[in-house]
Amino acid sequence: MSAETAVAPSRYIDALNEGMARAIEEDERVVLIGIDVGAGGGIFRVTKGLHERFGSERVIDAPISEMGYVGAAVGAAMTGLRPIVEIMFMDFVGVCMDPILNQAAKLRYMTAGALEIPIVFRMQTGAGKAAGAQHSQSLEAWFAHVPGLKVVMPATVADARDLLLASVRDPNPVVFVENRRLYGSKGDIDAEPLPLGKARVADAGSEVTVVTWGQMLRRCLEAAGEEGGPSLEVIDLRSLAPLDMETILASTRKTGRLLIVHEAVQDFGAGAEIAARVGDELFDELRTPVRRLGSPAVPMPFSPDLESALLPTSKAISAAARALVAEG
Amino acid sequence: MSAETAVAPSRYIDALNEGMARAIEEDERVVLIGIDVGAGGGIFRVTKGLHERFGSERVIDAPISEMGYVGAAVGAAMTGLRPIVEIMFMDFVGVCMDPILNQAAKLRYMTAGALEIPIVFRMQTGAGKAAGAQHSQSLEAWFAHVPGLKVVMPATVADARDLLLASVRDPNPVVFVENRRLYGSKGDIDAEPLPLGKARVADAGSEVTVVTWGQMLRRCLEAAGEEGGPSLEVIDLRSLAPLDMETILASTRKTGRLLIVHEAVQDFGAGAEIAARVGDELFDELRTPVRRLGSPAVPMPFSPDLESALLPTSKAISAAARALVAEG
Amino acid sequence: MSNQSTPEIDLFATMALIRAFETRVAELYRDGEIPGFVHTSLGQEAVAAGIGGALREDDYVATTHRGHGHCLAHGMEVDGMMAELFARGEGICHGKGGSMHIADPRRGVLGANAIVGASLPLAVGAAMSSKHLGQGRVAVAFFGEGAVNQGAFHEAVNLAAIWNLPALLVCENNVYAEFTDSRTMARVPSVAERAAGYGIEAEVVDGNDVAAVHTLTAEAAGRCRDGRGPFLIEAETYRWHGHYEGDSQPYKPDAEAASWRERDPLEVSGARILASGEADGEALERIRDEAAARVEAAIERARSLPAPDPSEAYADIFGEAEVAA
Amino acid sequence: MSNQSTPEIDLFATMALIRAFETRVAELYRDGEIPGFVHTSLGQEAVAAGIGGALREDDYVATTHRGHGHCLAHGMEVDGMMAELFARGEGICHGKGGSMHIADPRRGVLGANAIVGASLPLAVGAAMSSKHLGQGRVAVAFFGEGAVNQGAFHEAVNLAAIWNLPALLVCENNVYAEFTDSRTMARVPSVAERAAGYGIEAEVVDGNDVAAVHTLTAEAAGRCRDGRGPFLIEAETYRWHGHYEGDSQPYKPDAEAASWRERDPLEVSGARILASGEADGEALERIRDEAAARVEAAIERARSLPAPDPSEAYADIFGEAEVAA
Ligand SMILES: Cc1ncc(C[n+]2csc(CCOP(=O)(O)OP(=O)(O)O)c2C)c(N)n1
Ligand SMILES: Cc1ncc(C[n+]2csc(CCOP(=O)(O)OP(=O)(O)O)c2C)c(N)n1
Ligand SMILES: [Mg+2]
Ligand SMILES: [Mg+2]
Repeated sequence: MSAETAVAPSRYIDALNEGMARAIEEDERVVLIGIDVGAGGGIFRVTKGLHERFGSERVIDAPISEMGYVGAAVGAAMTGLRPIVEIMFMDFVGVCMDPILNQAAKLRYMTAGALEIPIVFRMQTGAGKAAGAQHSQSLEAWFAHVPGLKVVMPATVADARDLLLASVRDPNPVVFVENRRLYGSKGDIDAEPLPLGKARVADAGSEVTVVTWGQMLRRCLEAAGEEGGPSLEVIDLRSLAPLDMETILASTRKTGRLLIVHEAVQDFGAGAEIAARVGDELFDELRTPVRRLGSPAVPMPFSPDLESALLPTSKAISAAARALVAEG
Repeated sequence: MSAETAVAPSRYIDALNEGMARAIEEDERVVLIGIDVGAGGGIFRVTKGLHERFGSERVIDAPISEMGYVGAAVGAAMTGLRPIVEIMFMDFVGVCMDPILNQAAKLRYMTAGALEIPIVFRMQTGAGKAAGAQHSQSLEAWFAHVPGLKVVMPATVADARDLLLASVRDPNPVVFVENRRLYGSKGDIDAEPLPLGKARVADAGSEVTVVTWGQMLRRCLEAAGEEGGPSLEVIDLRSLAPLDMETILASTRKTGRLLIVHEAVQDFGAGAEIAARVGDELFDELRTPVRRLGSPAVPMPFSPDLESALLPTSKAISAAARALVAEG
Repeated sequence: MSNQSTPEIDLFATMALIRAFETRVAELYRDGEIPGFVHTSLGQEAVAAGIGGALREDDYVATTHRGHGHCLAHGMEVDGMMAELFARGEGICHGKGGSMHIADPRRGVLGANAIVGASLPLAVGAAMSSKHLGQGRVAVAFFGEGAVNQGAFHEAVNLAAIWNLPALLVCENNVYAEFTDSRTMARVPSVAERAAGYGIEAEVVDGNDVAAVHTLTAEAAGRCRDGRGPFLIEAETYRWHGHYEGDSQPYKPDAEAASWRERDPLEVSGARILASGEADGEALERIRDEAAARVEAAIERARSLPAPDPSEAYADIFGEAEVAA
Repeated sequence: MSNQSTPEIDLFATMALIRAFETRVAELYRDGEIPGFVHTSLGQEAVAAGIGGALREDDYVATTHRGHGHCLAHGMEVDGMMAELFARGEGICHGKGGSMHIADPRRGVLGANAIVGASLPLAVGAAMSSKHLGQGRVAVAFFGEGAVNQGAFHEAVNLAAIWNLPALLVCENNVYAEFTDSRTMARVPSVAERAAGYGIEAEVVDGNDVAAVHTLTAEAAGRCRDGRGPFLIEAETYRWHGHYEGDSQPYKPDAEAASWRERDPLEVSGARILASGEADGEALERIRDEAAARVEAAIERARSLPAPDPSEAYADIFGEAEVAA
């Protein structure tokens, strides 16, 4: 696919932008809807230039009415369009959960497949910028718990573009979680895109399998690169639904140890599902207990000092990995 | 506390009603707010008679404006009242999540304790009545994932009254999950109430620990009573937050086997957190993998036949228990 | 359906069908043959028939928990609907939707919905599609007067207004929302008056007069098709039965209920037909008998059908992704 | 603050304090001394000062992401606020709230809020408490014109109306919502006109004339206290700075921005004070200097304070349950 690009985007944010541009270009049914995604180019400039390029029929500015425009986007998806709808911060699903939870996720099923709902819910998260408790939450576990939704979390520049395109082309509702802390991150894109639903071994290793996603991938890779630390096999999960247990199990069988790292609150977070499944399926093969490393059960505080102390650091990740190796 | 009652209520629904009546009686700051909770006595008759008894200042009928009246209840809790606010079906949190997720759960913290938010969010769930995909969801895992919320699920007549009272007396936001399938269930109430946060051993046993809550408690107890089946120690969890790991660990240490049963979708459900913790803390003591039994990842269908085939049955529970015993 | 047909006779026939369908559904529910929750629109048939009769076949309809009439009036098949209410595998939704979620997207019926207010944003979205794809289809959102207090109403109406969408917003004001008299839940109980705040046109119509509803709808739908934006219709009517089947309705004053029953929409229309000589009493009786027979046949068929195959439980959760380009 | 004080001079002083506070906060944010997101209300000071000056000390205020002015005008301490913006342990919220969540419940300030529209239901709830407990306190909800398109606005206003609550609903119409001209997001841009749909009284006021805002508020708050229910004030004003500090505002026409700057609320009030002879130019200068000095002192203090103790991260999540009765 990268062949198509003259100059591959170098930053995550540009890759998202190009992914949307391509989606809008390749399919006239694709529209982009959100608050200030149009003329304003997006509050984080993710949609910069798309309005000028495609016009207000395709790139649509909405009022501050998430319940209304997200619901309308679902209705549009039911009737022939393929909307990309932006929820500016993941925290704002508090005002527009119904169209995702009770409509998009269920209407195909309730109509025995007569309704198809190809829609992408773009939402942005990423703590670590002192945005406070109402602008810093990672709630991907909520969506993964809802049958009928796919949940995608790109962590690399390539995935920012390719998973977005795959999500738009998918005939199902996809919750697409961007991490604002990665917007400026750089990376290559000239690999063949992995399909949506497959995890990626980001760094091969032999002693501890580390499953992660979103902004924690970087920190896990840092930990993996640490001098004299244990050999970590870092897996970028890429999506929670579908959940690629195959890749997780294969690696954990090899290493005998599994550490799951995510930004979201650890308690009742997505890591628990992975830990529960691996603990069951590899009961006799695990050398050590499956460990999780997430944020403690605390609303994210404004203070940058307090905040950074709550997010898993590469230090904490390698410490956890070392502890596992020491245990057995 | 039961001493106070002349005639103890015999049904779950009556116990809820008495709990609310007592709460309103004992504290003039307590108000009950919801759709048709007043003159109408509640769509399921749970609040029957309260309006006549306490008047429309204390028992308040709201329009179909959950975002508005749930948010207002949070504002009232911040300023001296102790509201019990009803969300008719748990599924409807889709239209009023913000006041729970971003306001009630976080404002004490964000104000460094200057705000106290004593509020009870009563919501009702319970699949098995052909209510369809938008009226059958168990989403307790969502709330347990949010720091700052307590999550309570009474499964017995005694708890329907006593946990409701404890929740109203609690200075924190409490998500109180009633199970409609239990409304007609009978039981005694003359035990000393267990405090909120403690799990209860509902049936002692020696071979498999079974942790459950809500309507699944009955089915687990049926399984425990099964002729010739393994000896099950059934634990009624009562609350997910706080999570009484002590009781779970003590029992699992004894039996060496743990089965978690809940009505909610198994994937990314609350059982995963318990499995992950026990798998870690009792790694060397478990005789068999921790197993979970929940609903499959399917929106709840209308057809009673399809629906009942999706909910864990006592048969499936004892089969799972027997399988564990057979495994080791 | 009747041998000689006129516009009003057709509307009468639609009402007769809805009346027959829901009268029996209420009984079947009482007798335990139909599971789940059932909400009937008995007494409100003129709204469904008047709107449905003025729509194009390919127009969209998004409705509520009280949607049987709207579905029938937009051409949904009696057999498939009844089988669905019976939770049969051959039901229009394979037994997975039921009364509260009955739908037939192939006919533009996007479905009943169990979330109050949800029909509005969905219909607004359908109107976006119609406009974007230049289809000239109108999207109708049915909702009750109680739903007007939902934020979804507020946001969706505003979107339809600023985007100038072909959305026909139909409020069935049947006075009550569950057990509550909706006049106590707003200082301005007139929904049409509230529409002014959004800058859209609205009109109140006698919801028990099918001809009046039909005439207004034809004009309003035309406006939508001409690109003149959304229109709100407030149809004043009354539900005869309880909020759900089984509700004994202690909250309704007898006199009020009685006076509304006197304005039975079928009688109102029937009287006009007789007066105009379009048909005689016998012909009207025949129409009602034919409707009853059609419903009876659907019931017999539904009774004879099997429950869904167990595999249905796991079907239609996700669609197959095309191979990535 | 100033040696001789009159009502308008006091209002001028409040505006001067807000102006000084936010002018420096904007600079400190630009220079990286203040973290997170910061939204200033520079140019809108007359709304905050006019409302705050007409309230009782124990009245409630629920505000938005743009709430510094409302907090200062309701008596919050400059030191505690500045320390909070600096994320210090001695900040009014121990560094856990910040600009978007700054609050002082002891003073009735229920807090800034980062969810658009959230201030409305919360204030309505505070009004419920006041009425229920017979306190005669008024609850003020500040919100922008963009928030009017949120369902929360619709639902909360209706609740205040039907429950006849002492809620003062204050819309600061500063024309823009982020990068969007709000006039493009509603067919009826007048928020006051939209209030009619809820059956509550509303009035538009020149939001750059502190005396006008104060007079209207005194009357409206009085009505609330007298049990005459909610009142909506739409204050027409303009934000000078970007949506957030750092926004270069390409979306604003220069002429528009310039014309509003010419109606600087401090100049409008200052001119009146000079004309009335209540004070001379020197006195007004002194007031502004005193405000600047007070802010400078708060900044110096904030700079000198330590970050929160790490244990703060885990404090105040739950309150201790009393021993069950
Ligand atoms: C969001 C939400 N809140 C509450 C309910 C419960 N409920 C179902 S129907 C209904 C009353 C609706 O009244 P109205 O809109 O007037 O429609 P009607 O039933 O009169 O046709 C309520 C409150 C719901 N289904 N969804
Ligand atoms: C529910 C929600 N949606 C979107 C946002 C992002 N946002 C923050 S401020 C703002 C604009 C608000 O405009 P207005 O209400 O006019 O207030 P102003 O900023 O002009 O004071 C938006 C869209 C948010 N914080 N919350
Ligand atoms: Mg109604
Ligand atoms: Mg504004």
